[in-house]
Amino acid sequence: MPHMTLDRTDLPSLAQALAGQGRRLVLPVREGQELFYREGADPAQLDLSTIPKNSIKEFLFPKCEKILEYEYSGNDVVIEDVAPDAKPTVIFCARPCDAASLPVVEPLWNWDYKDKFFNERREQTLLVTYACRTAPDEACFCASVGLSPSADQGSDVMLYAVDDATVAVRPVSPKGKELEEVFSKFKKGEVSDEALEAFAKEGDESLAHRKPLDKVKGWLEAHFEDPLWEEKAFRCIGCGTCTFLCPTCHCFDIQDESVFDGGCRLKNWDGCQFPLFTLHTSGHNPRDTQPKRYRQRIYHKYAIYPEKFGKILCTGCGRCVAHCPVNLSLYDVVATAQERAEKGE
Amino acid sequence: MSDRTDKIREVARKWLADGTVEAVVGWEQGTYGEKCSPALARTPEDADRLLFNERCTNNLMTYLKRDPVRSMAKVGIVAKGCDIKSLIGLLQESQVEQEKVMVLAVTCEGVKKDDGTVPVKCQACDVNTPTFFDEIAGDKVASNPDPEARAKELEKLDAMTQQERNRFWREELDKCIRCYACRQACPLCICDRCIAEKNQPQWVETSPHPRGNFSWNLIRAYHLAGRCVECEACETACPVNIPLMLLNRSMARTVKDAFDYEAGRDPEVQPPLRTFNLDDDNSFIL
Amino acid sequence: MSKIGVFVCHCGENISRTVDCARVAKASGQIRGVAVAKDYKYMCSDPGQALIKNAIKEHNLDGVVVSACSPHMHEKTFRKAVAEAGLNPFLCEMANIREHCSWVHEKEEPTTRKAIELVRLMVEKVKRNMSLEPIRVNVTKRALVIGGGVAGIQAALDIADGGHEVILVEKDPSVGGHMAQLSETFPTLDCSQCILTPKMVDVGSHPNIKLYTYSEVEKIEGFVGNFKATIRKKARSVDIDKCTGCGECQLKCPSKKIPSEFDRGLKNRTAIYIPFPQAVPARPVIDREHCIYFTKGKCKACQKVCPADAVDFEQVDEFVEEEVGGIVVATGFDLYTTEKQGPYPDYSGYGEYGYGEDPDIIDGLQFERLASASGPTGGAIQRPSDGKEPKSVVFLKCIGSRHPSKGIEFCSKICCMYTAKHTMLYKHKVHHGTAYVFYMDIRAPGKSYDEFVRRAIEEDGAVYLRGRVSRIYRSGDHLIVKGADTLSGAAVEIEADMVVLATAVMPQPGIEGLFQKLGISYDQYKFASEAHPKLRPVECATAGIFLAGACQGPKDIPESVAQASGAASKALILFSRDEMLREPVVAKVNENTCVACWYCVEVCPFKAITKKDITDRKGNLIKRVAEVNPSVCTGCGTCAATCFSNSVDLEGFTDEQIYSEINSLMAVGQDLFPELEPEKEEGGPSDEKAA
Amino acid sequence: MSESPQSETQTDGAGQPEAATSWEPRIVAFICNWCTYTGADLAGTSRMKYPPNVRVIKIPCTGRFDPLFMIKAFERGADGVLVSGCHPGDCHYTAGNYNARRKYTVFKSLLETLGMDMDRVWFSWISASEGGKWVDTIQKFTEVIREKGPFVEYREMIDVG
Repeated sequence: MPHMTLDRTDLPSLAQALAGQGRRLVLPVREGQELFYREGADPAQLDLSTIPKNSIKEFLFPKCEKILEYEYSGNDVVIEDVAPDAKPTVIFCARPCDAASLPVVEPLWNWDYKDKFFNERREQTLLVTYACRTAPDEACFCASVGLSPSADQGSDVMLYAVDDATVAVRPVSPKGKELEEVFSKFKKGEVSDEALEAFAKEGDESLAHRKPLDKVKGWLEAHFEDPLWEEKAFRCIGCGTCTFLCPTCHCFDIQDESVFDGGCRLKNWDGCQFPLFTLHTSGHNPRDTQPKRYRQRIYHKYAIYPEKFGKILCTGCGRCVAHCPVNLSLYDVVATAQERAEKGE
Repeated sequence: MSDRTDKIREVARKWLADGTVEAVVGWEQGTYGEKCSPALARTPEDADRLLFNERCTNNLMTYLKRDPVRSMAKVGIVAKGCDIKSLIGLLQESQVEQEKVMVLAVTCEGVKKDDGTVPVKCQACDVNTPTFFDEIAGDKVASNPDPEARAKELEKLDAMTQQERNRFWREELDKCIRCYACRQACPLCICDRCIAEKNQPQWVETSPHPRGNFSWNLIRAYHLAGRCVECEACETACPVNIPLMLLNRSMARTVKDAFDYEAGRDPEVQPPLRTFNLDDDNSFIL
Repeated sequence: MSKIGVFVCHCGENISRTVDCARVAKASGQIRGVAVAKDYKYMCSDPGQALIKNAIKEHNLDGVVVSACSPHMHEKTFRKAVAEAGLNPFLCEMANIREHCSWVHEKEEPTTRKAIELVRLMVEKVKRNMSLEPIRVNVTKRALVIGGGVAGIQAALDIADGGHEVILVEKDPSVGGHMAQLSETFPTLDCSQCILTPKMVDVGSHPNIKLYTYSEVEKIEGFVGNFKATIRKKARSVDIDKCTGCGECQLKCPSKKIPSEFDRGLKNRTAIYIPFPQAVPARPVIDREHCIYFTKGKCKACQKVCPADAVDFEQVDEFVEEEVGGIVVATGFDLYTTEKQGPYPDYSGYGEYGYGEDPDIIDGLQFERLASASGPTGGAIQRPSDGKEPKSVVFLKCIGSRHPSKGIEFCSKICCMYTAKHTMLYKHKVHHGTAYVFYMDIRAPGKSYDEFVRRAIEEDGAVYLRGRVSRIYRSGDHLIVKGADTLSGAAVEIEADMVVLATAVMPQPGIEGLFQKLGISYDQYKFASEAHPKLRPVECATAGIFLAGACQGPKDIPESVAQASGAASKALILFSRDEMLREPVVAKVNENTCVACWYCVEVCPFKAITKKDITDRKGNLIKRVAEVNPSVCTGCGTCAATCFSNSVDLEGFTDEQIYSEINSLMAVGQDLFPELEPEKEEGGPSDEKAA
Repeated sequence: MSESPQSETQTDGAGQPEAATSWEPRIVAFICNWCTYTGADLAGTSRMKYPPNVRVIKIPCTGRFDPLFMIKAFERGADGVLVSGCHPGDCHYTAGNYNARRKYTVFKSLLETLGMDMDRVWFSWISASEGGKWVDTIQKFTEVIREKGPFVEYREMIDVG
């Protein structure tokens, strides 16, 4: 099946056109030495040179969100629900590892409780993904978790830079297909399926040095107490950068903020790397050391979540590898687990 | 560089072999790019992993306040001149007992950040050759500090009007996600229970909304007044790139101007918020 | 849910004239946690208090807000009333709607609103108030007096006469201090020795006074009511119990050329010596620095001659511990010297005047010795260089004092008076001589003081010249004093036979070491600081430590004695009860979160915070934390505000209380006055009104 | 004072005109028990007059003042914050105000760096005998805040979240 192509230089206009339909626009732009997905940025500043530092998480699961309001009335409390602030959104030129995070976390938000805040936003969000031809960063390891640099999981539309000047468009979801009309305004030509196959091939090749991580779960389940945790995590300073930059980490904290006669309840990002995350009122902390907290993160991603939802809670985006201030690489740790499993250790 | 690495390994091996220390905290080669990574050598063999090069950016003093290092009877630590300033701060505030730490100082021409640039602290460095140590690796390196380097950073801020500054910081601080990486990386954030984690009462709102972010970043900087040694660990760790050093440097300037004090210089001198002078500036008080 | 009672006082019309008290009560009744709110004409009256007491019982209240006048006016009244009704007094607070509201604002809506807000603020605070009990501190009824000059002597005698034991510590071999060196005293010109000696004898023989001379305070531990002092008894080399004070040893001592401290170098003494004939105790001491036996290993002449076998070369410093409840610091002063190598290295003085180089340039205390009947000249005024009677003497005042460029800004206070006295003593003995005085101002405010100075000028003919002296140099037999008379504008040059410098009164050199041991503060000159310059001039900020005499600042004898009696009475007040009750508004440390950075320890003005080790059962150190001694803490809260992790809190003004007060200032949507909107339901607690 | 503070308020974008017309300066004063509180009492006993815009929170000593208090007051809608205690040398606890002064110096400079409107942060020493100074200070502060209007910069932060 042939795919419509457009000029790469038309991407900003395309972004504008998509946003023009009443959507807020999110796209990657450069800030200093790094890229960030930013809401309301000038499409002309679109920068596709590498993977942004933040993930798209914040546009579906904001770092701080009001979930209810309350007011005291005499000795009673009157609670008022707050409607999700779910604006129609287009995330333009998301990376495949970011888009793929959505199907990974969806079951979580719809498990025993259907989180209307996430779900409504998901419903309202259009994901236009920019495929990586090869792994854009040394830290990438998406291929190790069953994805690839051009994976289309979670995306509505895939964009492929088939050459320096041309971008191929491939709608993925029904929502994506509905946008045919918008895209066709920018249509410049067509390419065949084969033109896109290079992406899969070159993408895989670029990550050939990365291991599959299929045996990690089994190894973890047998090595809860293992010297590896102390050894690797000694250097962890518990900054939580890994959890906050991670597209799949989704832990949150509930805070009530009160004034004299009422207040509101907020849902804020939280992370398992902080002692406070598990601190009991009694003062006891079941995860009282950093290695325990670090281990928890690995377990949650590679054993507990897969056990419960059948998916690894990681898309191999490599942010936790690249941005860890003490260079504690998650990939190194899970690859070690894989290696040991392979060796039968 | 390699002779420094050799010396570090030699000393660490000796200390570990003869039981002088339980472990040596140093740097080793990292696995991402050219990055180096903090390392803990517990055996003489481990010492061979240690190294020094211009990518050894981490301030290892932050490990002195953490387990497992904190509970060790005696520990060796590899340190650049700038890192030793943090140690002096920790000594001043009794967070570290001097007899429990062996300092393996290393002379340094300056380090490079991930993006290849030279940090301001290196441009302004006057401790290329440390003076406070048990052993030292490397030949003497002359200091040639750029006296303007620190001030230059503040020029932009100084040139702004109050409203511009307000807007500038509103935008910068709106980025804050309250991960507290700044605090965690800081060797001088010594509290076990940070004020931001105190919830009875909750002075600092933990939510990453504008007022919570404002109060957190304000209090973080305030609590470092006269204590921050400008190691830049906070700014380096910040995942959302808030220019935290602008706050810290502006604070350091105030402390220098008002109290003629510079942090990290002398373990015997009182930090400025622990003392006062009868003739401290009174001009702004009605 | 709290059950707070709010009691709104009309204060006759003082409050109700501008504040709608009924509405304040009604609005207060709607605050969450308020069980009852009433207004009444005079809340402090007996029926008013009864109303509060009844409400406490009827509604089983756990907190009370009296919305009335300033707490400085009636907090005690209402806390007492509340306590009588069985509630802890610290659960009662006052909202000040009179001084801070009704009296300062017009009768208008915002005034009543403010009153409502002030009540609400206090209600929120009281909800978080805790029952507090006064802190009881046992008192050891013994005093330590440091310094045996006239101030220390007076304080010791007063306390001892009050029936309590006194430990008097004097660093020199005898009590007496500087007053013992003086010849006559102003403004009466009575002999100093004559009035002081009986007191010295009393001190030596008082059954309640334990005298340690030639001793120093080594260490002070503890706190008000419970100090432990370690005293170093310096080795005297003479057993004072065996010694009879016969003086044979002094006569035989071969080392005779040691400048006498008592005579300020104008006379020599021996190595074994009694500092002056009237010394108490009249027992010698060996100056080991100059003793031939101690320096060369041979001699022992004194031991051989001693009929009582009292000389003991083997004696060593001895340490004794004394438990005391209060301490009087009376360490006195010394004179700023203008020698090149004076005892005050921070102040480099008056090389231009040649003190210490030219023997005929002396200081005030040396002049006292010259004029003293028991002095080196037997009271004859003779100049030190050749013993000639000086025909003209120039007195210079403000040497060091009031001279900022020399590092001293204060006035030494006593020099104007003693210089006038010196001119008189001189003229009474050298009738045809001339006394010149260079002065900046004449400060003689005191009973009969100005008259005294006038007498010196008018009757005894002292020549007073207003101005400073620029140089003094020797010219043959004379000293040439060059200065200026600023009143006539003329340069003055005087040929003098002797010059007397009224040098500044300074604290004892190195006395800050003792002050640090005591944990008391001192100023830039190292004078001890009083707790309050006006209202607590006798007490130190550190509870249980009192000041007497010139250690606090320049003072003359009557002032020193008066203050000594003041300090003694403070000590006696302290000793009047078996235990002290202190306000429970004190700091407390959260040991779980304290990280032992010691900021609190350092900022505490009262040294109330110490370092505590927490150990496990086997005694292994787990962590170190700050610990507040509630007996010493005065509740300023500086520690609490300084602690980074807020691990220190202050009872009565806790973080939670202050937070709640601030929090009460804002309501959802800024709507602070829901009770003023008629459409809202009036649910919740009752809003009763008293008749 | 400007002729029409309220219209100025509106142009500042304080939100609904309705809020603007009913707006009154809200000043929070943290004052020490011994000097300034007593000074304010004296203003009362002397029947001096000043605007009812100040809410006093009593602390034992300025040494107890933690900058967190000020921030919380702004978070709770204060348009201006005053901290006042005993003059240097007069502290009931001898040194609380000296320690406080260092904190002010540092904190004030930080607020300036962060672009805070420093006309809204006042420090003063007011002794127990200075009832007049208390009145003057509150009058002037209220006037300044009235001219400036509501603390929009901070309220924007409060309103979010």
